[in-house]
Amino acid sequence: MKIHPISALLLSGMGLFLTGCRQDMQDQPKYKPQRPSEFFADGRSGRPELEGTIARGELNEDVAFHEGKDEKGNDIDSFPVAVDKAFILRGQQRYDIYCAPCHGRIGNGLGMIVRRGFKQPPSYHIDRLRNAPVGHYYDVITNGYGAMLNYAQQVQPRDRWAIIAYIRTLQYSQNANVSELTADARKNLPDPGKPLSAEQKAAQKSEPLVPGDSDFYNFPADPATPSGVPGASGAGAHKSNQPERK
Amino acid sequence: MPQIFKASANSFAKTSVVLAVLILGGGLGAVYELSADSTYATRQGDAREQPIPFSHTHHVGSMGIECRYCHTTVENSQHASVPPTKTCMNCHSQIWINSSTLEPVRESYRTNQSIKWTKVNDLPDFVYFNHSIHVKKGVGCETCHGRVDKMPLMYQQATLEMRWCVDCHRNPEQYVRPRQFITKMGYEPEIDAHATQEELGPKLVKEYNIQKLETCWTCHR
Amino acid sequence: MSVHTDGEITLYGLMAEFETPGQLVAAARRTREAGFKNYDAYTPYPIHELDAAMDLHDNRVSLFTLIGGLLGCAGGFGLATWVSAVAWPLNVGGRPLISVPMFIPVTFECTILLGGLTAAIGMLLLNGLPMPYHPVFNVERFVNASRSKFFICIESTDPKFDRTLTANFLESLGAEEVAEVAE
Amino acid sequence: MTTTEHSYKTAPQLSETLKRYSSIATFIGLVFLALLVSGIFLEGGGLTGAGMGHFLRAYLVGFWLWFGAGAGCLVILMTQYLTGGAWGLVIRRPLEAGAKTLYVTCFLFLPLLVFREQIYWWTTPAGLADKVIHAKSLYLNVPFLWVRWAIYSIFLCFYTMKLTAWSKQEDETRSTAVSAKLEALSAPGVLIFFILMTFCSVDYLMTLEPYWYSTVYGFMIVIGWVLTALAVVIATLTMLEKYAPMDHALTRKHYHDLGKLLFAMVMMWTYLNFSQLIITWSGNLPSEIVWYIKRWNGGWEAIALLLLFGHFVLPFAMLISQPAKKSSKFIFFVACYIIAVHAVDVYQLVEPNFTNVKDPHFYFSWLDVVAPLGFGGLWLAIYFRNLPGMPLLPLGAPDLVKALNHGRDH
Amino acid sequence: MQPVELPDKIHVGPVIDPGHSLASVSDKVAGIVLKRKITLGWVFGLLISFAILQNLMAGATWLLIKGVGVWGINIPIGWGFAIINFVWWIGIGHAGTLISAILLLLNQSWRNAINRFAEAMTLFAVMCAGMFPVLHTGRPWLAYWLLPIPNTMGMWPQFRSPLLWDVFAVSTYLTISAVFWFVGLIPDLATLRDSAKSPVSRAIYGMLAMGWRNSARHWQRYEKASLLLAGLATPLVVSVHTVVSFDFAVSIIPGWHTTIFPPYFVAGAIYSGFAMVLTLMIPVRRFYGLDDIITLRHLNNMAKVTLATALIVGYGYTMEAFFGYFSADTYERFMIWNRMTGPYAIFYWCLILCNIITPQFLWSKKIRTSPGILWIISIIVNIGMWLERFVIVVTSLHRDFLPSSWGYYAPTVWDWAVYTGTIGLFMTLIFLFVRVLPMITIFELRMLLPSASVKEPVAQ
Repeated sequence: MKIHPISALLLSGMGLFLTGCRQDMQDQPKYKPQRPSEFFADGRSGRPELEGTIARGELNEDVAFHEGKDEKGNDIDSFPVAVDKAFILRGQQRYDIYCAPCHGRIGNGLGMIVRRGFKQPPSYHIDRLRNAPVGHYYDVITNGYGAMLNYAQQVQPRDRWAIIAYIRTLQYSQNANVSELTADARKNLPDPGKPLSAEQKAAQKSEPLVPGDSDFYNFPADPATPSGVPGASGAGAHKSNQPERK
Repeated sequence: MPQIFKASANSFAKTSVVLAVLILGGGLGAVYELSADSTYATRQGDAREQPIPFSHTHHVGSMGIECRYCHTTVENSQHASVPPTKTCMNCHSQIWINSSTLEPVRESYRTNQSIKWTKVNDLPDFVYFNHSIHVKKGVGCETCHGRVDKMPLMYQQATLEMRWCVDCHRNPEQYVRPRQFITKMGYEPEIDAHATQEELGPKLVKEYNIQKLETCWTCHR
Repeated sequence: MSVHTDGEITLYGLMAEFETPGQLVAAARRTREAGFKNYDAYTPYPIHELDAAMDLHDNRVSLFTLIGGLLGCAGGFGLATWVSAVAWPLNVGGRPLISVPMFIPVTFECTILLGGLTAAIGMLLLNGLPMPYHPVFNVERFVNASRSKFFICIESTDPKFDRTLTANFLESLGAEEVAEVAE
Repeated sequence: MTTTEHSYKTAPQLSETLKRYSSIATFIGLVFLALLVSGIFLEGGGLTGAGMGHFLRAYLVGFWLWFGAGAGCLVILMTQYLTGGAWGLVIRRPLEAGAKTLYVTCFLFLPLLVFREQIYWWTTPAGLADKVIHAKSLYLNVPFLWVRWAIYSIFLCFYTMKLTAWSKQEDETRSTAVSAKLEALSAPGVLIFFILMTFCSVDYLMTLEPYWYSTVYGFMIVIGWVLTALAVVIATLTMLEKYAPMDHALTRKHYHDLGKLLFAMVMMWTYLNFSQLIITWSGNLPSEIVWYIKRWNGGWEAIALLLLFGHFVLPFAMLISQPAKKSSKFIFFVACYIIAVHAVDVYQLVEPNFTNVKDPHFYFSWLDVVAPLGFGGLWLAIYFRNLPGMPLLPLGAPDLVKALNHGRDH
Repeated sequence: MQPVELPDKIHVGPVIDPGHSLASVSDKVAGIVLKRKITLGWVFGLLISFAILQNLMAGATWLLIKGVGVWGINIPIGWGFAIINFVWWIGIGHAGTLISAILLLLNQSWRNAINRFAEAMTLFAVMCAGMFPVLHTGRPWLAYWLLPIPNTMGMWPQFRSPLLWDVFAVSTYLTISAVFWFVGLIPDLATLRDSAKSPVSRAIYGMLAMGWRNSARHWQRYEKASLLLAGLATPLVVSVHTVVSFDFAVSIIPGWHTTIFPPYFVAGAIYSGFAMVLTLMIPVRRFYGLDDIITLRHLNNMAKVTLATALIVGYGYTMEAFFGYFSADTYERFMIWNRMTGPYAIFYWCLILCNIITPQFLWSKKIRTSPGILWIISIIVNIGMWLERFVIVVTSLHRDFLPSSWGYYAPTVWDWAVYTGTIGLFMTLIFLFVRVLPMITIFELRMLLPSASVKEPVAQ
């Protein structure tokens, strides 16, 4: 009996076994978010909304809330939502994420990006902007202004209002009188001539960057947004220019 | 002569038995290490090539851009989402507009064709994973993704082995942090929250109502 | 074949060949009674009478097996308990984590596995196997030890060993042939 | 030396001894049976009260243990005809003597049949009207129960009669034709025995808990019988070994073989009990698990543990050693012990059925001790009377010589 | 206590033909391996077996490429051919261990001529059996998940599952059988080493014999180890099929969940195992002229064991049917009724015919001692035992508790390919085995010879 043909046969048989080592459960033929597609011409599995489609929960009938305009198309000058401390703190958090890179933490227009060469935006603390109606801010966030592109996809309507509320707070804080502060707050003010005391340092540190959790995450559902879920409308929006992974 | 083997065969035979056991055992161990548990198999720490050499070190570390500036859906959705080209253009419409490195970004913006990023933290498809619940329960970005602010090119920090997932699911108190520090890089409980993890962990587990979800169908649904 | 010796080769011992098992048993008994310690009998099949004749009573294989079996038993049950109650406590249909009846099969199999392996390995170790080379194979007729003939070999390391006297002694036992075994 | 047939004769003093044993056993048996019957009245309530209930349950314990010993003797006898082997020839006469007790024990079930409604709930009008019992009415009906009792009894008595008669014939004629007949009768006999006795165990024991069922039950019960019977005959052998012809017929090897068989039966009993336990326990079905709930709660767990250690671990440890199996004193002790611990097994087969599954309570009556002793005395009285009726070795058995040389060649 | 000297009656014949001597039995058995020319029949047989083995190759390859969907299994019959064949093969394996271990403990001398062959059969059958659960996982390269070793999942196997007991039972069984077999082979390998002429065979057998030199001191430990291994293998072999039966019985499927399964499976395993030994031994005995070593007495005894186990299996069927009724449980009653009259009734009745009716012929001694008829009966029994597993698996599953989940099972061509392929593997291994290793334990045969008994000279 010849050995070679048989061992060759065995080896080729074994070789076939290797085809079994595949990962078909790891990589299932299904679409997960941002997965590429070979079926659609643009290579995306997530499909952009068709022109004129209104998804569930995206029928934005409340013009004041969604566009910041009144019936005549003029910028409104009152918040279409209830503003409280939690709302402002939420605005602060969102502001620090999305606006501070250019506008700076205190709204002076000297953010990190500006320092790297982006066109400097105006400070919020000029009269023109102090007097601008809130609808104007809403319009800028939603549609962009000058060098600033819109943030409609990144910031959802309710958050935009929160940011605006916070901008108002910033504007007020930069213009406030020391006499208006409470005694406690006044204690923590730095003396321009002296370095911070230990208590002042500790007080600054213990002040959280963002407010307490319940305020931060679980703010009440917005009666104006039919879905009641903040950000629900964003899913479709950001798909319009969706990046793909290989 | 009936003697078949030389006298040296005795020591040879005994050594070979011992060696066979060692080699077989060691070989199996090595195969196991390589096939399942090595960084070769898990691709842990393996910086991937990307169409554009996007640096988290630069954007997060030096610029201080918050994670959620780009990964906008992480709080509300299963998926953290890779940002659309538009998000890049928020700044790069003005900065580095002549850089050839960024030409693919501009091209994508012009042509409305997606940039084909390479997924780095790629879970198998039989795993259900939801970012939002983890973020809400106080699992920091850093806990799974590592010091992204020190990654010039993104790589996978964790093994992403099931053992790794299960370790946290069994002992969440060892890993969770207060929600306000979710995106903080280099979070240290003693400095940031003025408490050791041993004190803080159980408290947070209780406060956030974190369950030790260990059933199969938690992740395999 | 007798090794034609002129004193040059080192002697392992002297080997006597017998025709029947009866002769061998008698010879083995007399060898022991003559005070030899380092000797061995070689037979084509186990002869139980030799145990008495040669005073063989090595029970270490049983001891090894017992230890192996007990280790397997404890190991099996310990593994099942540790895995089910400590490493991966999982509620299955409300049954207790340490479900003793359900652990018995595995405990049992581990007992058998380790017991059986120690029995076989213990036997080989105690017999010094594998040992492909051994001086007794130097004797040409020794091939028959695995076929039909019976042998006794008295080793030169025995204190009572003397080349001539021992050869005479072996012949007196009724050996068909006495051969010298080269080292 | 060639042994002549003379040396097979039963020594006269042996017959005397056995007669004495028989009288002692009769005495013990009658005393305890009297005590047992008195229990009806001592416990109160007359023929329909609690005392009668306790009496019947204890009666069943005692009856079942010794009925089983006789039936076990019969099945070992038949198996021995089929397999041959030296171990069997030296115990053939004790087995036959044991099997002959069936002539009496078969009928001892009659009191239970008569007073069935106080022990077998399903035979009461309420039981028969029950939905589940009604669904089984093709099998579970009183007339058919009487018929089945008759079938079991006829089968057992017929086989005992035929086997002992032919064995005697074989002894007298030395004809191999008779030996062949014995073999031919035994072969189907074992099969029929297993099937019928399975039904018997269903009827006499399992239906105490009429909803419950387990397919391995009959097998388990029969193995228990074989164990008891084997223990009885081994204990007998150690008593007989001092007398002719056993004094020169028995060797250590016989004890070794019988000890191994006893060991095997202990293992078999454990194996079957464990199988039933693990399957029932893991299935955890309401209709099945009741049996174990009753036996693992309210104090019954002590009996379960006692059986685990007493009926398995201890006999296992005692019988694993070869010298132990060969020592007649020791094996006598082990055999007696096994009968005693098997009585506990029978007790736990019977009594827990009468406890409430929702709130099981341990129940033990002095009658449960009296009954096995009473029946045992009676059984042994018949047994020892039967034993000297024939030569203690089956002279006509074809393999006798080989059997007697067994263990001498090494 | 002198021996009684009366003539002894021998029933059917001796365990070894008179006229053999120590040298002649050694030469005869060793000669089959060393001297016998390779015959055309052997080559032909090997080639056919090897060709059938290719079914397994093809079937397994296609399975690995496509997944277990190529098999006929689907809900509700998730266990099909794979488990049927697994149980069938494992059962066949049992006879080998039974013959070598239990009969060794019982001092039954007739085992000696057949134990080696039966043990080899055990090994090969367990190899075939082990393949099925591994293939059934669909991803055999992950089969190590079954073992309790630290893994990347941080999970451990479930010790309360009978499927894990199977892993332990089958792997222990394979290991201990292999060890037992090899330990038994060592002295015979030494015989082959000493009888071989070609230096290559001498070196190979020499290495395998590990320098065994038939020393009395070695024999003493060797005998002890053999006895211990036999003592351990006996409960092992019972445990293996018990655990296999638990695979079914600890579930709550009607037709599976029944307490008689353990003893009844063990009996069934021994039954099919003895049938397979007969199926193989009868031709081998004929082609290699071993009538004088594997005598009619062996066949007679094996046939008796076959009959006895057939009756136990029959007892099991009876109990299942009776308790099906006696349970008064809707599902149990439907199951047993459906088994007898449902869509698979034909298989049930075929199984009764093969397993219960056919072996009744073995009551006749004439049939027990005619190799030809015995061989046919043994094949029928093998088929019957396969059908038994088919009936247990398929009829219990195909009628789910919910009628909307009822289904029907039919094996696909790939089921058959893998099944027949394992038969090819088994046959190939058997063909190779009879050529390269002594198929009969030579040293134990020597012990059976009259000249082997010790009669010391008077002048001691």
